[in-house]
Amino acid sequence: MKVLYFAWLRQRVGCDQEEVTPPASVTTVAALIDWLKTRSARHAEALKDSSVVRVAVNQEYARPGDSVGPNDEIALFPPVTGGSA
Amino acid sequence: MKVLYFAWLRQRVGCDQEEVTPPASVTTVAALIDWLKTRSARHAEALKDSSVVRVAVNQEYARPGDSVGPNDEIALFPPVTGGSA
Amino acid sequence: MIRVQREDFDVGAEIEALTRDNPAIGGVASFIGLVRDVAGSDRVRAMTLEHYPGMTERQLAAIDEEARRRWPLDATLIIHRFGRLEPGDRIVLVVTASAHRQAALEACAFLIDWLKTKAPFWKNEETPHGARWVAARHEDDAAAARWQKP
Amino acid sequence: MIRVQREDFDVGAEIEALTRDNPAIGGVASFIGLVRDVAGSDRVRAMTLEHYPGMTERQLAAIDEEARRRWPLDATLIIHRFGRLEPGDRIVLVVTASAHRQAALEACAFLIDWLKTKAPFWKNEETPHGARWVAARHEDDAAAARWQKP
Repeated sequence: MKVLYFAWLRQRVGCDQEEVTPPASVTTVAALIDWLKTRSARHAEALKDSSVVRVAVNQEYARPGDSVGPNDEIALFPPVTGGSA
Repeated sequence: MKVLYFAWLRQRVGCDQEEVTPPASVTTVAALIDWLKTRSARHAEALKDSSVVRVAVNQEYARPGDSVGPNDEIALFPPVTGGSA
Repeated sequence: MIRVQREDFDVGAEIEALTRDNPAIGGVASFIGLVRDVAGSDRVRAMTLEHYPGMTERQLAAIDEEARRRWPLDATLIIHRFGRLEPGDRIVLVVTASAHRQAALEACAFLIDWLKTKAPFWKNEETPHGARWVAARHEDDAAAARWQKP
Repeated sequence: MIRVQREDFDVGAEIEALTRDNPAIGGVASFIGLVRDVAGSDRVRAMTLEHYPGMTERQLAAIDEEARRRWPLDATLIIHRFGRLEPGDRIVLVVTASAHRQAALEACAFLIDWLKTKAPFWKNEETPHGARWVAARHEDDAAAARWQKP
């Protein structure tokens, strides 16, 4: 499973993307985030406030209960701020 | 008093503008239009439906009860249709 | 800024000139009106825009002033052409610039709705059935009325 | 049409290319977002726009499709830049063209509101206090929510 990080989440975790293999019990977005927090102190810190973490599964917005699988591209990022003033 | 006509009012009356001297009793927009109708059959025909006649006095929109005087520039025209689709 | 002219205008250059050297501007909304080749079920070969010189500038300036009263705008531009125009030709340009996008977008819609019911222009269309004056539409009054204050 | 690019764009040329040879178009609305030189009380020297390649294009295409479902549009264009930009630089261009002005104006406002809350871009500002990530604003969610169907 590929996990991508953007903006300050990328900076806090300290990496752009990583290939991970969570245990088989990790089948949802929420479970994946909880598992990612156990990978390092930086992960735990970056992901501690889930209200500012947005998730995309295969480039579509996803919710905590949505499922994730071994071949998915998961992206974690803060609320978007494109466009103009 | 100068009276200007625009669009189909100009075509129906048959003139762009005319210098007129209505009697002293003509002091309002409504009275002026009634008086203009007596000038010719073309005037009467052009001005017969007041719901499609708009009036400006000195280049500002005016209403039937607004006053008119000898030095005013009066314009009569149909509802405007500028801008875009 | 207000311009009433026979000549065409360059949209990119006008917007650029209006916003250049003002880095407080965050959003620029614009609207361009074009001559369509149909009106109802009829082909339109061309149209001629008649206007009331003097009153046109005065009304456009008043509409512009009203927009600037209602929204915090850094710059505005209204250009309206007159004379004979063919399908695809530009008729009107409205540009509004503000620190924030919402003000720019709303003021632009306001200006185009209002000039349509206030600016003394009249369109005469050339169709296969001859020339005819375009009638004002009730929807345009309704669109302008949205902006009336209660 | 959707474009995500580092390069600047030419507003006049883009609008011209989008509307040329379609005389059914009566109104073209556009919106340009520019980098401002202030954010709150701080000067902004520059900003860098990070994005999620692939998802960005996908989200912009979905927003564009939604606008075309809601309004009768003849043409649409969204260009969003990424990379480092300075005050006065163009960030985003939205253009909508329709037979009627109301559809063009509404769809343009819809697109800019929605891409602000849906397109995966993040702004990092360079201020005298250092670099910082721009926080999402509640007003933007509210602006986008206006377009939610009941």
